[in-house]
Amino acid sequence: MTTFLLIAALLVLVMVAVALARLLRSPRPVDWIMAAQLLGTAGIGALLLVGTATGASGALDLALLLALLAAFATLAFAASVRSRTERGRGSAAEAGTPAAAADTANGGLDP
Amino acid sequence: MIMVLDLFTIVAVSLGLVLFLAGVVGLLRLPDPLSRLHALTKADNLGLGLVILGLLAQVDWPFGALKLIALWVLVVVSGSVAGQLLASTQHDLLDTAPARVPDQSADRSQSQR
Amino acid sequence: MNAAIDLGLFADLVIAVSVAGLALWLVLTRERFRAVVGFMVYGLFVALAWMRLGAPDVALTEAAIGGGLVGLLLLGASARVPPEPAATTRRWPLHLTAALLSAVVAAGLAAAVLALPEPAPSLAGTVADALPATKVDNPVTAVLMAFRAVDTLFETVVLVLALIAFWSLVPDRAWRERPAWLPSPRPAPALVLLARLLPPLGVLVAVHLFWIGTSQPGGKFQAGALLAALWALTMIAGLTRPPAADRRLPRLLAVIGPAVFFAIGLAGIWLAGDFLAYPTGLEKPLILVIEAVLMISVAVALGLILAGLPPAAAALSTQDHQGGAGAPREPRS
Amino acid sequence: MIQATLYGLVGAVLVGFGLYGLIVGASALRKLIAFNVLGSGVFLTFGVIARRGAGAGFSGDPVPQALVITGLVVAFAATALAVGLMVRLAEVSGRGDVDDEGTAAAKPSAAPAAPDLPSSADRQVARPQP
Repeated sequence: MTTFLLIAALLVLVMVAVALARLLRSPRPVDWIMAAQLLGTAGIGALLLVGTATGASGALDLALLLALLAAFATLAFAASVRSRTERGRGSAAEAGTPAAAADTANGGLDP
Repeated sequence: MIMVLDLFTIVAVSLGLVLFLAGVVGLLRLPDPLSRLHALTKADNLGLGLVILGLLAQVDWPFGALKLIALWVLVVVSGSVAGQLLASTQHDLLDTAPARVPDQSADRSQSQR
Repeated sequence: MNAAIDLGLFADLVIAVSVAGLALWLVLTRERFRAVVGFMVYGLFVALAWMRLGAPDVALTEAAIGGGLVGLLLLGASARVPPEPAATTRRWPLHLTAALLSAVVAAGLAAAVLALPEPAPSLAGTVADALPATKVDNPVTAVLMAFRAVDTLFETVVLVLALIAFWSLVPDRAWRERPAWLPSPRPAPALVLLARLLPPLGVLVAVHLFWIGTSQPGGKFQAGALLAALWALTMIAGLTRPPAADRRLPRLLAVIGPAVFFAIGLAGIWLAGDFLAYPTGLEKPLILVIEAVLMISVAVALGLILAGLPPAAAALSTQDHQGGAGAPREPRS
Repeated sequence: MIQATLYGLVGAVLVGFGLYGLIVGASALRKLIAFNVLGSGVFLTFGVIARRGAGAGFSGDPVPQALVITGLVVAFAATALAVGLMVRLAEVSGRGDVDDEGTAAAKPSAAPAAPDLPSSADRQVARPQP
């Protein structure tokens, strides 16, 4: 059983690593934060699998914290992108997409 | 009994892994952010849900299992709202001026589409 | 069993390569905003590494501080400093020298790691022997609260000092204004829903982390950092407003932890014969009391730092549009 | 033990990357990120020492672990102070870095007129205001 759970954890980790490499190279900011979201979920999965396999204490608590922080990162990111575009400071280089720059030209998202 | 529980764990965790894999393949292959987000949320809710379901058979029953279930509820609730938030943020970013109706109810209807 | 160890090592290898790759990418990537978001991901990954190193207490702290708080601080700051020059002239001599220097330092450190003494020096045995006297089961909490309590006391003092130094950057004319570093967009429904949803769950997790801290991984720093993050979250969504630096209550809460800790430490001189010694029989209740007030102080101090500084350039850059850096932005009521 | 060595090497590599970024970073914010990477490398190396000291039923030597927890909080305090200084520098002088030559040329044109501010006066000597 231990072996199976460890293999599963390993697979999850490899998948996360591959997806992270792809997402973080994307030009779109929303992809970057998807990487954080994915790491939250899959990190929890890997943690629980390894924690159950090896009986490491604290795995579940760290998983709880990761779940909260992934959602937290998403919220902070979304708020940041929104307030950037609202303030019209989100230049293409900063906010990432040309569309964001175009959006700032008409004064923000929620008039 | 132990055998049955182990078998249950293996089946559920494997299914969860398949869903994770599908989510990751979706993340890698799908063309635009919104469909990638769609793939990601499947891995979020079902993939992790199945892994946790499988692990339920391996932890000590009253408290360990309750904690696992609480964790899954937390992930599902926060993950779905976070997905919604990301989608609406991305939608607003891509959206250009003509399609915009200037109030918040419009924002909501956009993100529910 | 042997296979299990090998598989664990494989997992370590994946984590190690990912952490190193992420670090390199953080340093090299061109876009600043991307590096800031990437830093959050990096912090979460380093937390996994700590977990594998058998240090769940550190993993929790790293996830909360490295992944959450530092990321948020940088996110707030990155909107407030001027954009980077698009393409600086690459100064190759400097880059080459820096790369060489860094390589030499890294190689030296690697050599030191490889040459660590074989029966590793350890205080684990000493801690295990003295642990029963503290009536605390988590060895890390015992070290923090009993064996090296002076460290912990002055660390919390350092945190308060950092807050004071941070606030001393506020110009006099902006002293009574509210901090405005956190991104505060107009509230979108999903944003507000998430910000209403997370705090109750988060507070539950924080209390849980605090409560089990005496017997299992967890404790005041982890719980306090999580609470601070949750507070910042409600400020971002506009559900609460960051307090101005001249408010009494936040200030009081920020110092109450170190003050109570210090008072109990002083009382130890009379009651138990030494500074920061706990009277027999009262060890665990006292440690719990100290942890509780420290958690509050850590949460408030970290939260106040996250809230940032008032828009100091209010008077300076009213005519200056680019200075969105400091333009006064009242959070919505 | 192989595991500990592996993470020790990662710690060394992180210190190297962090140091490089600290020197060549394009702005103060980037240098701060690099500094945090450097710090996490140092902490990780320390964690390896804790791991090697595992014994007496603990998965690691608790003393270095406790020190790392203390260190993480203090590192956050230092980062916060640095961020505060960085933002104030940007507010009074419109600059994103303390570097004299690198960012001066590409400085945003809308920087506030700073020479009359005493706090930034000493930094103005080496650099003509555009």
